[in-house]
Amino acid sequence: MRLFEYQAKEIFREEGIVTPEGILTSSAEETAAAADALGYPCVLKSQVLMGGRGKKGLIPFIQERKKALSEASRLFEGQWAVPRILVEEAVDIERELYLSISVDPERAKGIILVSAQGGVEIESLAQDDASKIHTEYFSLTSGLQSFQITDLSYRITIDAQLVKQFRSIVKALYVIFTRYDAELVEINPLFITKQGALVAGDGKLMIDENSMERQKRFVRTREFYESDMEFEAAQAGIPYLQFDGDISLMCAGAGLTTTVYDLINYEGGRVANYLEFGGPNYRKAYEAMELCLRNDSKVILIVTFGTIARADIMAQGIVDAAKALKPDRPIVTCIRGTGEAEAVKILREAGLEPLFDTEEAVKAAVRLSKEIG
Amino acid sequence: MRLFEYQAKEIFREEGIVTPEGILTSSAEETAAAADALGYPCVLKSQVLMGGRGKKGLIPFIQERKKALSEASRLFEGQWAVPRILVEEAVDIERELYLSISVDPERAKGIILVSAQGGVEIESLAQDDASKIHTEYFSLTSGLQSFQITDLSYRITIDAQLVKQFRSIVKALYVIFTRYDAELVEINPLFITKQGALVAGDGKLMIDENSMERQKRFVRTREFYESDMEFEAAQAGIPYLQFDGDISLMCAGAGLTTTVYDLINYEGGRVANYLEFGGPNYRKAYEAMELCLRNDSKVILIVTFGTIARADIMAQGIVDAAKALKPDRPIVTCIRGTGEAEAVKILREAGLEPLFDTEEAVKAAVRLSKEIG
Amino acid sequence: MSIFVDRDTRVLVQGITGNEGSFWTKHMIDLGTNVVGGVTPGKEGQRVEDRPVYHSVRRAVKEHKVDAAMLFVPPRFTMDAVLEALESGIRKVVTIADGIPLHEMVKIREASQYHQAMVVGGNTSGIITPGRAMLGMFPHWIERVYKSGSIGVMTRSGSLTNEVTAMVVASGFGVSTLVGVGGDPVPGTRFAELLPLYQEDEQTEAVVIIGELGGTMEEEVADMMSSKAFTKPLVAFLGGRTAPEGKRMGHAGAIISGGKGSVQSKIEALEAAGGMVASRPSEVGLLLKEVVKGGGK
Amino acid sequence: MSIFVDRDTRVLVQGITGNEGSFWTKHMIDLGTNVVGGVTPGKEGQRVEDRPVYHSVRRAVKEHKVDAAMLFVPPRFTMDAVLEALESGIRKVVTIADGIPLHEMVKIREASQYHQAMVVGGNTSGIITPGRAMLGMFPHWIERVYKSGSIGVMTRSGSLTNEVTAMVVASGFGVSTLVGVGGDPVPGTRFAELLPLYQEDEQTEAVVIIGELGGTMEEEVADMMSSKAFTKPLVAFLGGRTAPEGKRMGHAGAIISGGKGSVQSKIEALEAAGGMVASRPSEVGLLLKEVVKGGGK
Repeated sequence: MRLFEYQAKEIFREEGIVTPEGILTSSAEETAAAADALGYPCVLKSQVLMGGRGKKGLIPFIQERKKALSEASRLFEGQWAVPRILVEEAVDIERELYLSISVDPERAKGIILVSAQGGVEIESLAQDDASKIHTEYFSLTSGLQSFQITDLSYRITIDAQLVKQFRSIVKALYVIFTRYDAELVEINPLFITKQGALVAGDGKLMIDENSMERQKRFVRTREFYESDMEFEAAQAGIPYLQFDGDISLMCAGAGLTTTVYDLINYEGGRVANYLEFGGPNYRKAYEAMELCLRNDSKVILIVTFGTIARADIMAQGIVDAAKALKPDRPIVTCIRGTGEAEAVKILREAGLEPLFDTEEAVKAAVRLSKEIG
Repeated sequence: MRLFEYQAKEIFREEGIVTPEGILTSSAEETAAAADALGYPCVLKSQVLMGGRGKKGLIPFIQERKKALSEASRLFEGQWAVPRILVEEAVDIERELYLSISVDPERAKGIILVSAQGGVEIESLAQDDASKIHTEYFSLTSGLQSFQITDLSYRITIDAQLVKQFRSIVKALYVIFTRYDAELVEINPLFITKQGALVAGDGKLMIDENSMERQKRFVRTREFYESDMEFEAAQAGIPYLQFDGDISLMCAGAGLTTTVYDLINYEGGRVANYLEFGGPNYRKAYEAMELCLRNDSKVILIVTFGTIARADIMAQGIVDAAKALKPDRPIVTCIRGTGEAEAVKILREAGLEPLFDTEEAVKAAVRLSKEIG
Repeated sequence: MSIFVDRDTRVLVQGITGNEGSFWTKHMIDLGTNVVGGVTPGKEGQRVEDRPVYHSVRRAVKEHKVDAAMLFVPPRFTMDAVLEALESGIRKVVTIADGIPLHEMVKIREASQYHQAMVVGGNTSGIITPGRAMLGMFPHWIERVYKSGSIGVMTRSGSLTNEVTAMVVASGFGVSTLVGVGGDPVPGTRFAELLPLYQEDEQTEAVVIIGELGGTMEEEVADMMSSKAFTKPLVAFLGGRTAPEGKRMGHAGAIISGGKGSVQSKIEALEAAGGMVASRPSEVGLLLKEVVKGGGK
Repeated sequence: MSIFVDRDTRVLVQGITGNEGSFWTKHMIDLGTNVVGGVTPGKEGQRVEDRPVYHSVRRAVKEHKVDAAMLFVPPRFTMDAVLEALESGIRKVVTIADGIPLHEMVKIREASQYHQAMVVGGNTSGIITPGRAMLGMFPHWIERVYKSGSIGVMTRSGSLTNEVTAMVVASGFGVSTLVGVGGDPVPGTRFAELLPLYQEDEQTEAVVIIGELGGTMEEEVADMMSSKAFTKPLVAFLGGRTAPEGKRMGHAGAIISGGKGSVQSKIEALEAAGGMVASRPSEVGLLLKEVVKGGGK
């Protein structure tokens, strides 16, 4: 779960990391008042989860109240429908650093990345000049040791009087990383101000999905999702991604669903939604089909190959759901695995002629989606 | 630093370990009122740091108010001059267990000791029948693991429904052990009540002396010391132990001071006080001599063999202190090590004829202590 | 000889009395797996499929020699159960748990490296040597998927594995040993770490890897091939070729970020190292026929 | 060849720019110790006794081969400094710090065992091979104490060591290598772990241990003698024979509790194993004369 910048910064401050003075707003009026309070120039930072906010014009620099009002209106009401704006004082920047802590899956270690060149994406920096990135690995069993932070602080070229601040920030970030089960905690850019202070210019904190149960602090409200449908699916525990094509997927297993997604694209079809109907959800045919039907799709494609997710139960669920929901579009089924003979019988009795080959099913779905087109 | 029972139990409760209902009192009246409030029978637990309180009559069992008053008076005003009493409800005890966490120096591991037989000292149990003690070692680097607690809980014979409680208590004790830098945290006895609950009958928590700087919670007030002198010496940072003999020691180094203590006993002398005048204290001749003079001793014996604790500086300190304090008893000096030639000169000039052999100095001091006797 | 698990591998089942544990214990035994006992705290004295249950792994290994531990334990207790197995000297561990916290998975891998053990999973169906033995939960009863043969399979997926393996069998091949490394970002064992076992395994003539977007496991396989540490034919199928950047497609490990982990880069690495990449499941069998002598018998 | 440190041992001094660090670095060099450099974060570029100073151990070991680290670092930073040395591949570490937190000392010993290293201290003066080399802070300028010879000395004390060693020298002997293991309850290295070095050391004809009440280090020495892992003559002096139970006499490690750790039990163990125990410092020399061939030359 990725947090909003303002949430990450709130946690940063709790651990002693300095951030620019800021006020969170949710209307243009509030934004202008906040800008007045902080003084000009200031920055309107749109609280959205996508990257590249600067390039998209979502972080306007503001010199006066009138502009604060107009820009805030544009952000709140424009195409991005920004839910909140973090109004922040402008900072006198001398330089920008990059700093993050995450996990290296291959080494199975925590990893700190630091670059004396901040503000750009670390991945593009890595491609340009990997020597500019300093790495420090640490054990999650025995923890990050102070001497590692010390050594790291002398690998980047910063003024001697910044070293202590830098070490404190790394320590704080490590505490956040472990306490909040973070996949990633990142400060990019980490400002070095003209006054000689280190200030977190941005904040990115991603919580491990598998640890959400014990990370009670973070609640996934509607604004964490790009659409109502994704939000509702998540509430129902159904993995769901919204696209804008013609074919609704209702497939079992992440890998198989992704493969079906690929095959549809190969065949020139377009996916309306990704939906996992399997694993713990294999009895949720009704909920899954309802989500599919709410899409403006032309076909529902069901592909499964289950073990515990028994084919006969899934087939019965689909038949029952179809009876209740009376779908206005064709359903292509390709249901295999445990109990598949029984499943075939159930589907046939309900008039849903089953297919047995995934690629064939995909072709059928794409063909139907175009015919109906 | 060993805490009082009531302090240990306060920490136990914070971590979810159940203790008997109790009220802390410091007068006989308060004690009787507390007993009334808790109901009879109840127990008056003298808050002193010595062991074997039961045998010394410091934990009377109380059936009625009158007895509460008289027993409390005896404890507060009697030979033990108990500073506080913890009045506790009586518990219906089915059985008693022993449970502790400490450090095994040889293995360099944390160690949990559990015995299904509580209430007695673990050391005597170890001598009687070591098979009754169950041990579990854990790494302080990677920490105690749940499975270790689980396995341990099935090694002692307790009812199935107590296992969960037992595991929680071990976990809580481990948290206390690590959070408070404990040398030892012990529950002995750990009651199994007739109602099927686990209740900490006693509480012992010893904080590592070397961690006191970061364990701000624990302040050493007067009541942690057996005498005013020990308390004052501790405030001055001088290791000091009170005895009741004739010879005041003012020696450098723990090992050497202890050896001088032994040698005095061999020679039939008696030590008035143990005092370390060396290491960080080698410039504290005045404070050290003043402490010695406040004793009812007959001789002061000074033995040092210093490296950084320079003999000449110590000698000058002693000479200056003697001038200021005008000691009413003889001083025997045996000051060697760095700068000893200069030291000899300083002592001789002040009329303190130095000795150079520790055993000779001890003999001289013992002889003097008897002559003056 | 199969890799990792065979009929003589003595298996301890942790979490044996649960629904999943007891269900799959029966199936593992049915297939020939040598399950010697199980563990569930508080259930010592019970029996599952006539195997004794113990309170703890330590108690079990006092009574039985154990070569491998099979875990049917919920995700948040998995680290503890793995550490317990490793501490008792068990050097092969399989966990199917879906939802192991990331940091705990890192600690599992650290402990596994420390003990020089192999922990496979989580978020996987486990390991199967068709017709012989199984550590996990595969529909071994579906013969058109789980047929013995000469193709080693390594996979990050579940249902997709059935899909691809069915294609392998349909092309006339069978499977030597299938190892599901799982769909988590930090699997206990990585593809590249299993390759030496397949390299040595006489039964295995070629290896199929079922990968997907995200991470670098497929690139590591390519490295092993380039350095000639693995020299048998290799066919890969990779899901998520057309996946959009930044969206998590199913598995937590299946995400492209900052241009890394795309299927395209994996394909390039594997092909440069001499591997073959199928673009559809059905192509896997066709490619195998090209590279395996006497393809499909 | 001396044990632990000799003239060819390349020594890095951590905390070299502090008062203690620079003072004792000079003395270590004066005695012949091969100090190659030092570490103090923030002081790279400075020189102490003409040796270069680095920000970190890692940076130092990039420039120098290092065999041993000598720490003049405050107690609460000691664990970090030890871990830093071990992580950089240094396998011999001496720390003089007095006041290392108990739990951190346990972690130091855990790390030391993991790295198969030897960490001596804290709360000690260190190690000296009179006339040759020193890791620590001994008054090597006092000839009647620090004279080269054939007696190995291991000690838990400071001033008492000077006292006893003076007696050794007064009896006509000298010291091969003296190791102060320190007065803490959990020393980094225990007497028994050093005995094999003295056993192998050709210069050492007999060993003197200066122990005290508390702990079991002396009993472990007795075990080594009983098992014939150590066969040279051994004389012990133990402080605290008359110490009352339950009082901490000086060192944190010097406490009798529950009847364990009394000097009496140590004496019994050592004598049963063939060792000799002096009751006064002056007896140490007399006993050495009895057991060493051509006693005192």
